[in-house]
Amino acid sequence: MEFLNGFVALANFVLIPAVAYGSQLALGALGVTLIYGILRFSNFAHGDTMAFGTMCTILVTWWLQGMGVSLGPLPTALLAIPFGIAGCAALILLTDRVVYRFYRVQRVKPVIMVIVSMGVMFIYNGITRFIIGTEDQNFADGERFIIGVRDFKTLTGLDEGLAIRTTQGITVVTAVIVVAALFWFLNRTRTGKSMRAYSDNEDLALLSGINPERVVMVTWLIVAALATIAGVLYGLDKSFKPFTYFQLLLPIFAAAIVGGLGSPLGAIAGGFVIAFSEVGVTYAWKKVLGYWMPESLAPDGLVQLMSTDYKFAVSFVILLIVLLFRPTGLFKGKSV
Amino acid sequence: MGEPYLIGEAMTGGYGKGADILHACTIAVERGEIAVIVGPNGAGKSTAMKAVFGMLDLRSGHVRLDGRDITKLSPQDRVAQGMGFVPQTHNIFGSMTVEENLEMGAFIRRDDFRGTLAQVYDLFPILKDKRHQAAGELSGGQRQQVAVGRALMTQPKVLMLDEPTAGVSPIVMDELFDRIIEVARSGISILMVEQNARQALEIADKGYVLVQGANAFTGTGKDLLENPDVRRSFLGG
Amino acid sequence: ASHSSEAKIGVILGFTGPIESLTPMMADSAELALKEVNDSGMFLDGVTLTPVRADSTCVDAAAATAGAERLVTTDGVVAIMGADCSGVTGAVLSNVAVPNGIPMVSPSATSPGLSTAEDNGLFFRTAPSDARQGEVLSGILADKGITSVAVTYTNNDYGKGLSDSFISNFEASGGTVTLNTPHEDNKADYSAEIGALASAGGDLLVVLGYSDSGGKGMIQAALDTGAFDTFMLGDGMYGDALVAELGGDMEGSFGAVPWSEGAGADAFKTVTDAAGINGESSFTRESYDAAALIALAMMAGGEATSTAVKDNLLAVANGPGEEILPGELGKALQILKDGGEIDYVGATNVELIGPGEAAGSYRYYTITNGAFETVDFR
Amino acid sequence: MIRVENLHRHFGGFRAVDGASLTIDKGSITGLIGPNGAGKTTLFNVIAGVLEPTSGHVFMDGEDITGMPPHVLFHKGLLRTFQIAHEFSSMTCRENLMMVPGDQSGETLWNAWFGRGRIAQEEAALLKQADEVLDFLTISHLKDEKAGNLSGGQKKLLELGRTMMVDAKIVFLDEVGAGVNRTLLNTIGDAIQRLNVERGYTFCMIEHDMDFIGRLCDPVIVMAEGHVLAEGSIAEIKANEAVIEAYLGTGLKNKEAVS
Amino acid sequence: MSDMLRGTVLFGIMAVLIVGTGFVQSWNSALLILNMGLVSAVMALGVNLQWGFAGLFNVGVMGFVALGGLATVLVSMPPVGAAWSAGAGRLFLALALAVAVMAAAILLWKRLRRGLRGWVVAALLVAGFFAFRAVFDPAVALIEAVDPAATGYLGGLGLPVVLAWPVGGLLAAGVAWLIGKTALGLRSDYLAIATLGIAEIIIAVIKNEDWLARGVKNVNGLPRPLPYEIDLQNDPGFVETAAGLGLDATTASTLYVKLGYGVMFTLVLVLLLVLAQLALKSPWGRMMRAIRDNETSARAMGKDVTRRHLQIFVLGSAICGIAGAMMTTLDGQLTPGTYQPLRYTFLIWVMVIVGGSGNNFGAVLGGFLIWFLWVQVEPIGQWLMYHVTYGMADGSWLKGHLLDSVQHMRLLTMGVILLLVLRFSPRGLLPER
Ligand SMILES: Nc1ncnc2c1ncn2[C@@H]1O[C@H](COP(=O)(O)OP(=O)(O)OP(=O)(O)O)[C@@H](O)[C@H]1O
Ligand SMILES: Nc1ncnc2c1ncn2[C@@H]1O[C@H](COP(=O)(O)OP(=O)(O)OP(=O)(O)O)[C@@H](O)[C@H]1O
Ligand SMILES: [Mg+2]
Ligand SMILES: [Mg+2]
Repeated sequence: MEFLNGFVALANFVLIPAVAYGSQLALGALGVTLIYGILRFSNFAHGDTMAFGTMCTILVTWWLQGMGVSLGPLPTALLAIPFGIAGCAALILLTDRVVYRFYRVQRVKPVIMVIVSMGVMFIYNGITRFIIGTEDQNFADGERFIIGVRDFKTLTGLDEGLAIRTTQGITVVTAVIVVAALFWFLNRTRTGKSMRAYSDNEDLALLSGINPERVVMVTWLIVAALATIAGVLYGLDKSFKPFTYFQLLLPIFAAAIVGGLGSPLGAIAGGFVIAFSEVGVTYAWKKVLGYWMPESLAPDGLVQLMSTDYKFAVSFVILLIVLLFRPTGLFKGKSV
Repeated sequence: MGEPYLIGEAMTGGYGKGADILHACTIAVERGEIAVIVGPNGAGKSTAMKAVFGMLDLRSGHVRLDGRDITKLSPQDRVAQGMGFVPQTHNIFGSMTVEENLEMGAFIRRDDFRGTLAQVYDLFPILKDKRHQAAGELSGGQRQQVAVGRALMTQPKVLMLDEPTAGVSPIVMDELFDRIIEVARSGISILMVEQNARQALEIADKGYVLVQGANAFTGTGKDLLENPDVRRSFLGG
Repeated sequence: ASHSSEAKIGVILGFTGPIESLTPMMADSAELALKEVNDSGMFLDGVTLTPVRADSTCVDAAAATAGAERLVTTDGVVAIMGADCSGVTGAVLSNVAVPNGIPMVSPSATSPGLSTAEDNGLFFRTAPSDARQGEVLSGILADKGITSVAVTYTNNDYGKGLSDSFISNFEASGGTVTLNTPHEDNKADYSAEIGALASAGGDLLVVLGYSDSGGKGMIQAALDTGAFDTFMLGDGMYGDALVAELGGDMEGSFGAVPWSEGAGADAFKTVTDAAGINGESSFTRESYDAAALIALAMMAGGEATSTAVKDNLLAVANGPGEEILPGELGKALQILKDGGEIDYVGATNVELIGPGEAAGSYRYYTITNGAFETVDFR
Repeated sequence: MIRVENLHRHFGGFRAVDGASLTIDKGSITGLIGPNGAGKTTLFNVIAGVLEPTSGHVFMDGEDITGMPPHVLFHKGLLRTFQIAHEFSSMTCRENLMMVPGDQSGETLWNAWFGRGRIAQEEAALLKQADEVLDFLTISHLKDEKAGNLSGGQKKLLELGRTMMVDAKIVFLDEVGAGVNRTLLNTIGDAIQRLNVERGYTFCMIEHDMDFIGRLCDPVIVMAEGHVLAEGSIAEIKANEAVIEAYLGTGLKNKEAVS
Repeated sequence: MSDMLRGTVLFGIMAVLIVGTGFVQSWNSALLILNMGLVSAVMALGVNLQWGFAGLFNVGVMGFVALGGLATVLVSMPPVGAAWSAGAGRLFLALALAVAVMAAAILLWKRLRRGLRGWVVAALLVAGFFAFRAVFDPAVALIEAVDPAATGYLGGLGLPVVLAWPVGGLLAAGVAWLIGKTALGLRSDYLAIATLGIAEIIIAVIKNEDWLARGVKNVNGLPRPLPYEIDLQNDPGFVETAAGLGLDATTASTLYVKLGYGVMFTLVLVLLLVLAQLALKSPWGRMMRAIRDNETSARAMGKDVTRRHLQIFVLGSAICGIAGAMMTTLDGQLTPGTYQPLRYTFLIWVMVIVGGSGNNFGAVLGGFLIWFLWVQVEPIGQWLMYHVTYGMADGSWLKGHLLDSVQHMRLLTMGVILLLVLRFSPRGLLPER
């Protein structure tokens, strides 16, 4: 019983949040990693792309809610996601046509593309704020928990509770499905392979009859879908605020890179590395050890390796250590 | 005899805004024949090939395939028209496996290409052993084999090869030339650049010597081989 | 110089950047006060006050300085309502305001360091003093008999200062803080902080942050995991949105917010509602008061100049005199015009002490049935 | 000069170099041939310090140089060229050559700031030398062209040119001939011979052009599947059945059919 | 020659922009932009050294800039006597202990055989960490307890603030050396994220170690190398001179101080620019470009790539440190919360790339131009929005909404201009040849 209590506490405060957060990061990192893998640049606008896609979804969600549509226990926003994706895709494709294509034809260095994407980031930044404003938006409805703390306690009779949110569940499931699908798509399908070929050697892809514009378009479409899904799931779980999405960029990049740029599996692994190191390393073991150790040995202090002030620092230290041993990430990513 | 199957006629052009590299250069190949281009380094051989394939903006001149003017067509459209090309450098997908490289060669084909794949593996047995290895990890000669294999997968009507034998061992080179002859016999036109010029000219129906972007000598393979000037200046005596 | 028919007031807030979600309402509130002054038609023989906005970015001191410099030297503002975050406020103060003799009234910079900054008598703030609030919060806990709490604060000078002050008061009165941990605003995830706080335990969690940012994130995470179900909220956490979103889960939580006893805050709500402005967000009340004070000081000085603001601000803010609430600026102007004295109370019960800091009273509220319910004033 | 002892280099489970042992005599021009994928380039890379060996040792003049980094080996007089040209693509041909010599005094920051006079002198000498090399390689008209814009063969020439910028003890050439015009290749062959005789360079070259190998190299070492298959004079090698089967082949089967 | 011409023209345009600001807005604004432009140019020079010369993707600029800022506090603030006597001894003991543990760990790592060493070193580090905390934590508590609202830290050395510039450079260089030793083996984006992370770590330390520089409580009122405007305004001599020039005392004093900074910054920039330019146009610069183009080949040509990378990483970071110290001096305060990657890392990168990487003058131009825009996009954006909404009916919902969000035109305009500039010169305004 004591052991179970300890474990439930650990699960509730470390394992479940970290897995959910890891999946959220992974979904974002998938978009980043895909752009890097196919179009060969680090897209700084990704955070704001996520924000834009989410915003479109939110607007449609409000409309649906206004119409009285609901998904029962699931959030209505799930219904609106396709519209969000469509809106996001429209914006991205327009951007590609007006902005990126020019540089692609010029064959500029990746770093120029990075700076260009920062320009795009500023613009998306403005557009989103023009339309929906800067405030925090909460658009989650439906059942918030798959199982809540109190229910869990009554159900199991344990002292410690455990909560799993609906959105956490959806996020984890989605992340797994999306990664598998993307992996399958890139490695098994004709289009996927042609995308990899394009990223590897553009000229030769041309000589094989691959239409680069099509490859680019498909890539952006997938990115739009990924960004919107990632953004919406994150927003459902926490809340939607444009500035936070912009700030998400950093851990997302960290996840994509530590996993190995260009690798979908890496994005997942990277997301978990970052999430677990943020949530896990600074965890204060007092409560758990209190259950696991005999009364006499139960700790007085917090048994915390490092205070949470340093949680970002710690996660970056872990990232560094990983990179020192695997210089191109866990899954042998690309490097330009 | 009418017009050649593929002809780049009086092509003039260069890279970007730079000076012209090609000066009214003409290259042609008949259906089912082998044409070989030789010349010193930097003569513009590769440039001429790229020009024929539409990877270069021509300032003047035309490219015609089977009587149709394709000067304005983009490279991937030319692929669709049945042209295949192996560039001199960067001719493989380094991060993809050997097999995926070959599949990419068959990208525009909608039919079942397993037969062709088997033929390619037959021709280059080493590739079959390494088919799940990333092409970038191969040795220089193996890469070259992948590159040629990829082009063969297209089953083109014209096959353009830029120095296909650079870096391959003698035994493979012989195999390759043999295969090229076979391919040509099946009605496919072959246009290739070679520095192993003597071997290449021996199997060539027609030979071009390019110097500084212009045609210097043209003739049958035999003619060129027997021409002492050509031998001395371009074929290493 | 009151012959010119227009006087410009700079409104320098972080319209982009980390607190961009708060600033629009703050600016609206400040401008509402100016509008009220203008509409009263009683201000200095028809001088109009025109707000000019500039972006402090909250985090980029150099850009904020440049913006302020432009307001002062190009637009010719005579006083500044702002800035918001302490870092940029300090930079604007020492690099623009002091050299040019322009008074600044900040609605939200609470850094104790600013008290000692070389300000030449030009710096005022309507933001409450951390020291006082710490006392109030700890007093509430003492009354409730709570002796063990966990604390989290937003990792900036406001949060840090407030938590320092709260903890020293609380511990002095015999309480224990199980863990005091900062959180960064606008971050993706707060599970780590909540994990540590939950382990440390405590009767409730004291949240000294912002209601639409990290503070809310912390509460949300704490509720979701069942780590805490009661919270004590600092003034930055007061806002309708918080209750609206977290609703029933917040039942029984409580906090303190600077508030004027009596009609002040209600008057502010009436005024903002009438103008269609969201006045329930953080620091809107302070912003309104800051702008109102600038106008009233000018009136008291008889001219729309920097000197007038600098010399008269304390006099209009503090007694003796007729008490002035939001919406009564016209009345105040009239009194001043007639040579009378006023004591501006405003939305936050402004009382400027020492070097121009607020020491108002606080409203101790609990959240009952999804609404803020006043318990008493302290 | 160079002695390789039971050298292994594995990639995962694959044994690219599998127990190769060989010696390169001082003053020789040693040819290294073998089928594609025999491990020749890998062997070069291990000797030149680009790759770490899995096991085994490399000695140079009796000194164990296994695993030494390339730049150290360079200063010991060991030079190499790359099979796939590794030019400095955004630098001009001239700069490509001028950067080669080690110990340039201008390569320290201090001198770059305060020793401009000395640098100017050295640079003038380097410039002259570089121009001579470019002339010899028949690409002097491209002195100021970016190396990235050269033709395939020209890049190989530049690659070779770099070895001519310094006094080396031993030079490893990885298929310098591939893609180079045969007439020019003959001239290069002459130069290699001259360097060998006049300046005492030792050469070890990988090449698939048997005429070229035959003209220059003695001895010739044949590698296959990661180890040494045969070694001897060119005549011996050409007569070796195993070599013919694995490497040389017997000529074109279809040739008659064409002509 | 046309490169020269292009450069002259572009710098001319830049000068016109700044002087124009003087005429249209105010000379104070113009000088302020110029001063921050100078600081930005120095930062851009540092990044260009690393990226343009050597191809090192350092995205940790913010960290080095912050270290420069930290140096300003450590050098120029007066020491806090009470804090020193309270816990300084113990604190330094703790730091010495930390260094000793690290040294021992490194030594062990080098001495021990492969199999075991990981565990031994890890054990040593963990034990060392706890020992360190045992000594360190009480010392910190003691120091931070000394008047936390006003001090609560050790203070600085009370030396002239200008000394902080070279010291900031040295501090940044020292940290860069440590980082370089470990992380420079990484390539491209992997190095980028590593440096980004390290910068975040540096900021986390400055934010949370209050004993060092008060953490998020900020240090205000840093000493200045120049007189205070107020003092000038109260100096009859100065007022008289100003009047002689036809200026009122306030304007004269503010301009005087800004010009003073301008002169000092210009000296630093010119010195660094000359050094950078000499270095670029020398065999050293050629070697660096070669390394940037192709490391494998540069190694085979006898260049010690690792050492060169370390050298240039340290140098570039030192320059960022100097710039950081200059900037903090100009601000007159250290506010750790303001260090954000967007502003202190990526904006600097934008400067380098837009200016033209690999070209020192390009980097400097980029520094000026991007800073100018960063400040001026706000009025430009407002102006644009004013014109966009001009035709709309007064009081219409859209117009109101747009005018409400006018502040967001700032970044949007920045984005648009950035894209326009890059559109017309995709390789930067002054490309590397
Ligand atoms: N990085 C690598 N990873 C895996 N296998 C590799 C790698 N590099 C080389 N190999 C394999 O090692 C073998 C030897 O390659 P190497 O380049 O040494 O051949 P080579 O003798 O130089 O051939 P060539 O004449 O074609 O240049 C090849 O089969 C190649 O596929
Ligand atoms: N991308 C490019 N940009 C500018 N000039 C180029 C480019 N590629 C090649 N050149 C120049 O064009 C000329 C012809 O090059 P090309 O590659 O056609 O030669 P080639 O005949 O194929 O030589 P090789 O036998 O060495 O391959 C050379 O002088 C070369 O410098
Ligand atoms: Mg060629
Ligand atoms: Mg090889």
